[in-house]
Amino acid sequence: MAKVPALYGLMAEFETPEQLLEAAQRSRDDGYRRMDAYSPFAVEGLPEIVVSSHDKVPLAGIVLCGGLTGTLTGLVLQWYPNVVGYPLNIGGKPYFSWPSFIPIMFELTILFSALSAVFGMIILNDLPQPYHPVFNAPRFDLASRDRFFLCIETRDPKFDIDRTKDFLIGLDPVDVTEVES
Amino acid sequence: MPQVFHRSMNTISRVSSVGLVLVIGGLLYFCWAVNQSPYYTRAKLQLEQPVPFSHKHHTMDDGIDCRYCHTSVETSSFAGLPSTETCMTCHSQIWTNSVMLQPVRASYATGQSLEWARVNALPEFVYFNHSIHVKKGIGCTTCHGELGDMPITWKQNTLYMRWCIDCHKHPQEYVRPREDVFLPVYNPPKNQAELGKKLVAEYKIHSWTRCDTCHR
Amino acid sequence: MNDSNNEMPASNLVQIGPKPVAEQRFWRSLDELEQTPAFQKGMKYEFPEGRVPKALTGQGGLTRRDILKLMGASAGLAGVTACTKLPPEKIVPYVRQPEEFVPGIPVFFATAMPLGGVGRGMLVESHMGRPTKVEGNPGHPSSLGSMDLFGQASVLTLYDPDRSQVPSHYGHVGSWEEFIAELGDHLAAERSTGGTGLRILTGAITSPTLADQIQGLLKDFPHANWHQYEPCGRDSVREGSRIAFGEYTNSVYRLNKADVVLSLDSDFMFAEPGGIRYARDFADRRRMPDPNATTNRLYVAESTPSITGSLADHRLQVRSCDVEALARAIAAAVGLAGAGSANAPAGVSADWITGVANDLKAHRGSSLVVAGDVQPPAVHALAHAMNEALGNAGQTVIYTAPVEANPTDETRSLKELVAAMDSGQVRTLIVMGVNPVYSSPADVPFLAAMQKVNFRVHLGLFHDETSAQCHWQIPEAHYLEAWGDLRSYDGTVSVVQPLIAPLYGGKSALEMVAILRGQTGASGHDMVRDYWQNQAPAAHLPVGTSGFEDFWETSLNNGWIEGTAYPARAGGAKAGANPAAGSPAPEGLELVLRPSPSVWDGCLASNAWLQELPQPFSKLTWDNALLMSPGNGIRLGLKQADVVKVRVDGREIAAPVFILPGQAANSLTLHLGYGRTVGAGLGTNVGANAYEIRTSDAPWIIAGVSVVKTADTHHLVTTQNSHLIEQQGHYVADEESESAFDRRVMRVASIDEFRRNPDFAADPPEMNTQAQSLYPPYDYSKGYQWGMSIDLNTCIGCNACVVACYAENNIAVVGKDEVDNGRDMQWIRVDTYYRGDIDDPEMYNEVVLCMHCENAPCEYVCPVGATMHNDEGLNLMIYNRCVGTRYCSNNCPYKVRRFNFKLYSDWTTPSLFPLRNPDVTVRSRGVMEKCSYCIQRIREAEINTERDGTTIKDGQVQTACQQTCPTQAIVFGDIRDPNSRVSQLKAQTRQYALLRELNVRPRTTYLARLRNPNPEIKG
Amino acid sequence: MDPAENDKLTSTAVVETDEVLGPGQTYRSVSDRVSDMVLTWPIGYRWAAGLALALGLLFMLNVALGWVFTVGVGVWGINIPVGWGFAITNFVWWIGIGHAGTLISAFLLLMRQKWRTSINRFAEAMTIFAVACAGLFPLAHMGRPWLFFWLLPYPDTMGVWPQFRSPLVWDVFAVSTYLTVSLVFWYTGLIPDLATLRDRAKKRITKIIYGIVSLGWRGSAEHWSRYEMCSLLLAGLSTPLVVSVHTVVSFDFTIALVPGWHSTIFPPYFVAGAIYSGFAMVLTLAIPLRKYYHLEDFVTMKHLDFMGKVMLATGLVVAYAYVMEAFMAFYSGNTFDRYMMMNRFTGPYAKVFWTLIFCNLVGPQVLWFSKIRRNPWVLFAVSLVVQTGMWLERFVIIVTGLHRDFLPSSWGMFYPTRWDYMTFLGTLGLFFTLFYLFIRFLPMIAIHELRDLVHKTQHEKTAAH
Repeated sequence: MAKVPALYGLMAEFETPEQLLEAAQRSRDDGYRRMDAYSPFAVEGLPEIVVSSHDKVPLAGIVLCGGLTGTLTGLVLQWYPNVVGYPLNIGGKPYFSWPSFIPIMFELTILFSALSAVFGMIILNDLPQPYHPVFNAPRFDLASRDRFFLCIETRDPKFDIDRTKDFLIGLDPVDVTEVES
Repeated sequence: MPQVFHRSMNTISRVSSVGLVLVIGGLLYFCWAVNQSPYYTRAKLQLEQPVPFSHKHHTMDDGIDCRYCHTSVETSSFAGLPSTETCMTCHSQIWTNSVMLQPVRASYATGQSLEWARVNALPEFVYFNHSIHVKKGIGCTTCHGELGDMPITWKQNTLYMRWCIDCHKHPQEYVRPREDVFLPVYNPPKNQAELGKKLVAEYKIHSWTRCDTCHR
Repeated sequence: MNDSNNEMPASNLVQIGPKPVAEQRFWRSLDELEQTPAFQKGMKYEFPEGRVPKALTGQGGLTRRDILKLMGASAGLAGVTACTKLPPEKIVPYVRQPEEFVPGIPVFFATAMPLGGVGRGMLVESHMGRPTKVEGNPGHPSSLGSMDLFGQASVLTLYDPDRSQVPSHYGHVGSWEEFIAELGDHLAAERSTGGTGLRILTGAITSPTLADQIQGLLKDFPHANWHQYEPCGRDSVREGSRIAFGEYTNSVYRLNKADVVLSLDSDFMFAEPGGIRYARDFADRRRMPDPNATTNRLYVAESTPSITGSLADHRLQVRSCDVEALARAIAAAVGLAGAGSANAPAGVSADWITGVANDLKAHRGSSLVVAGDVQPPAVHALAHAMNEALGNAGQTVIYTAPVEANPTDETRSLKELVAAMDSGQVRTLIVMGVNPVYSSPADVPFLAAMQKVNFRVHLGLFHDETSAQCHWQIPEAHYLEAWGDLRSYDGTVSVVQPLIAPLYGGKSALEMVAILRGQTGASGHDMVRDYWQNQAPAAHLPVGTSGFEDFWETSLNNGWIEGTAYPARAGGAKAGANPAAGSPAPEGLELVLRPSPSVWDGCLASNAWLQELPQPFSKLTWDNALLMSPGNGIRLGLKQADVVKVRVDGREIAAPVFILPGQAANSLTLHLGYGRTVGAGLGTNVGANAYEIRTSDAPWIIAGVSVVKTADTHHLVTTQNSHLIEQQGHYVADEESESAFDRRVMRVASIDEFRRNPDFAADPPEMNTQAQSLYPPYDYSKGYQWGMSIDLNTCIGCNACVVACYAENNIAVVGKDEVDNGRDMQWIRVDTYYRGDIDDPEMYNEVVLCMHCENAPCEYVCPVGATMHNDEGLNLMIYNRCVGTRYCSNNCPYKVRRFNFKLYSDWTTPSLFPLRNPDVTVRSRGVMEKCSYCIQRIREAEINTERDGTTIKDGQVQTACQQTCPTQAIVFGDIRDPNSRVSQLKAQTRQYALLRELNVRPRTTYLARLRNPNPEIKG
Repeated sequence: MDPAENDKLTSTAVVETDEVLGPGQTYRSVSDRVSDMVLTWPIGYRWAAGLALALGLLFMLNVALGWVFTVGVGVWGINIPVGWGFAITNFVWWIGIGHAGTLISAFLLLMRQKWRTSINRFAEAMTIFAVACAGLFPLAHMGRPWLFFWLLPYPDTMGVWPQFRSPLVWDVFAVSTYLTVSLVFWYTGLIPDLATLRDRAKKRITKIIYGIVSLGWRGSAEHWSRYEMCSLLLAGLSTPLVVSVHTVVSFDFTIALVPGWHSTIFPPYFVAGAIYSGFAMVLTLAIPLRKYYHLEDFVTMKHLDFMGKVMLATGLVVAYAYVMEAFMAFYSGNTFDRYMMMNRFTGPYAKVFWTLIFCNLVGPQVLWFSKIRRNPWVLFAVSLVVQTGMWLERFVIIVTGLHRDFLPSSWGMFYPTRWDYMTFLGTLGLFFTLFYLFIRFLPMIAIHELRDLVHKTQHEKTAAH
């Protein structure tokens, strides 16, 4: 049985980032909240316009926690064997000769922070997500090349297929298409 | 632009990411498990011996002291392995026709040594000394297991270094009165905690974990 | 684990019987031995010549072991495993356990070893019936508990895989029965003629029993003859004594009583039968516990740097052929009538002569003149005369009967034998224990003459040059395998006890003679015992012993027979016995042949420990070379390693040049014992054979030689590179030595300086950086605290410690190429530095081993903690934890760590397995190793005392190097105990630590070297 | 590759520019230009020949390491006293080279240097490959490499642990951290470009492969915002990491008490030297790449000029360190240091020392001239000279320090064997193999950053007008 695909949103295509910025700003001014913009590179100022919710834990916070965990891991990793696990007299140095533990604590801090940053970014971005409705947009492959897209999603309370389409056309895009869910 | 992947790929990719982590963890666990397994440690494996010698029978039933056969255990690093002659002191009198004992009699007659499969072996770079352990109140069964319950001898413990170190770090948990050292079956008394402490002090047990204790 | 099976993986293959003390117990399973693949392989090739251990080639094929390792590596790389799985093992008990053995506990037996026929008393350590280590016998007058390198190395010869293993007939495997039968035929023929065609050739014999047996044989065959030839024998010593005393006389020196010693080209602390004892006695006068102690003074006139010369207060470099003139000049100066001219040889300053003479005269009765074995009889006679004139006889030297059972002019004896063989008189020749085809002088055509002998038999440890020319080669029993007896330098007799049944069914000379006498199967034990029961007068039985049994037991236990030392002979040197002055020594180059300080006369050439040993001063290994002074090098246009031909009287020999500071001008030295061509195992074709240029007239000093440069160079390998710099036509400085004194690595003062400033060796206070540390110091205030002191004032650099360490610690031999790469494995080494004019330098030896630094720099750089400290101050090296980064060695300022760059330990030659000390791990490839202060001995003593509830007493634990040290320069002990010897030595003001400014706090410290110059002698 | 031949073929097309980006580039042109290099098939014969050569060297590495693992490190020329020879020299050299990439991507990102854009991707790739080559040596130089995991902290059956005071353990952590962070940094940068490749690929299999590794990147503004934050954080973390890694490597020497090693100047000196050699390697790679892939519009004269200047600056820091090292040796009055320095000047390895002085100090002074900095092939030659010099510098530090240290009796020499050379040249094979595969299968210039650069340069132009 052929199922009529549901609609994900309406996608407007622009040629320049400036146009996209302006279009996004106007959509927001018009009361649209559930939308997203797609660009081949990071366009300055765009997220502030299209993103309505903020992360509960910012990436920097995750990285800070990761880093502190790394420091602590480095300390415990060296303290435990040297003081508790198997203390040895190495060159007459004290068991807890902390100055020589600094390099590893530092390296683990960096390692944990960096991994937190990358995995934090990937997880917060909800990746990997090889399938996404926006890929259904016929010319969306240009989003990674030279075109700029604004998508107003159907879940936006203000979304109305006709009105929104008209609104988008009013923004002077190259094209407006319906994106299947 | 057509979709490259099916919708289900989102789930698949996430599950497989988590799965990869689990597989790596599982592999590590597998390595650990193999290392602890009798396949690797030969602990608790019953080896094929020329004669099915029963420590249980000889110590518990017959009441023979460990030192009757392992003569040098109190004086030497090596506990000593009984010569065929030692076996024959009794077995020239009893069980003289036993089929089981045929290899012993053959050895005695031909002068060809019995070849036992070694049960408790340490690598050649480990220098273990029986005499000092015995002197310091470490019983046979602490390492070799309850020999009085072994109808055929097996290796009770992994003999891994971690296992050795455990006792070297906490001798009070294992030490026993010297007079009990050679008991084939030994159950620590209820007051082991305080008795152990007392014996450690009395026997001047060093609790050495420095490397030259065993390696040189 | 310390039991038989683990100690010695070969126990399944080669079952070792217990040591036969009371009865001969042969290897229970010689049959089994013959089943081993290695043995059968040896049989197949008849003689395993050219067989080089894999470790020496460095890179054999891929063996099973390598493959396992690779598998381990790949498993490791795959992240699979954490440690190695133990292979299944068998454990094999005795059928009948010998009562005297406790498995795992070594036993010591007293015996004696012959070198040049003379015995040296020793104790031999036996593990489960396997002799593994030789020590000196503390009660024996010839050793006082010390041993030299030859004794230490002899245990390797016992297990040498290249030993002759079966009787062989024309190079093919023969049997005892065939030999006995064939010998019987020839002896029967001889018996009918009274033995006119029977000749026996041996080395010098001191053994009373053997001599008795040979005399018995000569009674059986009245026309037979016994010849003796010792390649490095003492003909001129004996001849000198005959000139002086009218009969052969043995001199025994008492160096502990001598205040002034003059050595005329004598290496009396090393190359003489009493060398070990002399070194001890001499050193005892040099210990200088405080500045006011008295000491002795040593003058040495010699042509090449010797071990004795290294301790000289005045060392005169003089050609050996000029020593006679020098001796006459000194003799004249001390007032000896008829000594000849008082003119010193050219180049010797008059104040040296008068200085020495005055010093000798000032110490009448407490001085000593010693002539060297290589000097002609006249010099010995002069020395005897001088000692007589100086009143030394009976004081610092006593004269006794000769220790040889039948002293003779051995060179003449050999010549007579050759003449007899050449004229066809000899039909049966029995050669025992010597190798005359190799070692005969070039003008004695032994090889050609012996071809005319019908039946030739050689009894020897190896299938050597002589064996190759004999009808029968009979494996000789090593001294550790056979019964016998030997006299030592003062006549004391030791019973030689076997520690092990003959590995290859060899026969001792004693048993061979018994066979010749028709007593096939007579046991050596019975012969020795019977001899002493029958021959020894009752007077020999010690007081308080009830009878022979006690006497015998006591003698065996002690290692010597009470009362056998020769008493001093009455009467001195005959007046006017001084030989007339000969013609003055010719100008020009002389060549001096000397026994090698490593392989002696060549009989030890197959001993890999000795071959690899860096020779004193030159540090040359695996070679001999023509030693030459730097000045001669320049004058002759020769450089290090140039191959030259040395020519004299139509003979010539090719040898590489080695420029050696300390060598006398116009004197060349070449060591005997090299250039073996057959049956010397790893020593085959090593070096040049100096016997080829030796003559019976000039066995040691060959005057008027010429040197011709060839286009070749030879690859000479040393362990300490001397960087002599050639500048404008002469050598200037040895950069290393210069730096060594700049760095105060070697600290020296004269006695006067020492008395003025007892703290001369101390470091300036600012160098004592002990307090400056980021960390609090480790608490070493409890328990034993081990430390070592090395007295540079008594160290003679004789290498005995190095070989003792080889034997004790299972050190691997790496071969010439690897030594060249800087990969020698010796844990202890003797460093040599020179000071002053490179053509006439002062020479200093310094023994260096692991310093066991408290703040060990090696430890904190190890990524796996394979080297760490214990609370007794020992720097431990845990081989099984080592991953081989070599960082520790890089960070060791003393460079005492040694690395197994390849698989150096021999894991494949079964005969070497029983040699190994079971208490020391045999190291494998990729592992660092170093001196452990003989931790196995410390641990053994600790366990034993803990078990007995006592504590370790001072001197109870001796390191192997300490124990063997002839001068006892090395002392080890508990530095926390203020009364221990080591503490007292360390409290001396001469104490200094190497590189103290690095704040590594070494536990090994040194006592600075002192010199006691005669102010009369300038320069 | 034959540069002369290629010059003839392309000389007409070259338009050199003095901007960070050639004229007339658009979002589309940069995207297509870079992604076409990956998506165009069949492969070029020059690439294949280069790869074949690199694979040949890689095979030699296998042989050499196989022999080392079979017989032992004794096949090399190392000995006592010189326990470290080529292996550790190579290790430090490769690690040093590995410093430029992350520094370019991280430090220059923080500094908002636009010229990093065209070179950061392959510089990062170079970093990773160099660190991989470097990581081989600590493993291979071990006497018992099959026990390498004893350097890792894990609860083993023995109850023992690594010895954390050893700089070699610090190395393990520093190098593995550096490798990991560089790898994730590099990958993070690749994600949007992989999406471009996915979107531009024609074949389904190509789409799928790039689709999987691009994680479904769709360029959402929200993603970009976190992505930019992540990059910034990584840059901030990587900068101190880069400095720390060579500092830790220098600890291998400074912690020891060997004369010539035990020096407090080593950490900054090593870091400067690392950047010096790293930029030299970037130039060594960039100059042929821009030539053969016609990237003159992306890697412009300005890039070469800047990199030349960085090399000059770090070279001067290195020069200062050399001078200070010598000065301190004499000023300190320490016998051993003085001797060590004199021995470097006049000892058996003096020729090596003076060669390194020429390569690192004298030769690169030509970079003061902007004409030289803007002449690609001279710059290429200088970069090779500097890399040679930096390798020799590590050799001189390791070998001259060890071969004559404290006790004159144990002085010795190090003579490399053929296995030493084979191992070293073999790692060049590994490096170039990886690099050849990289330029074929991944975009060698960061496309999304190029687009950003196009955007910014256009913006600047409009602002200027």
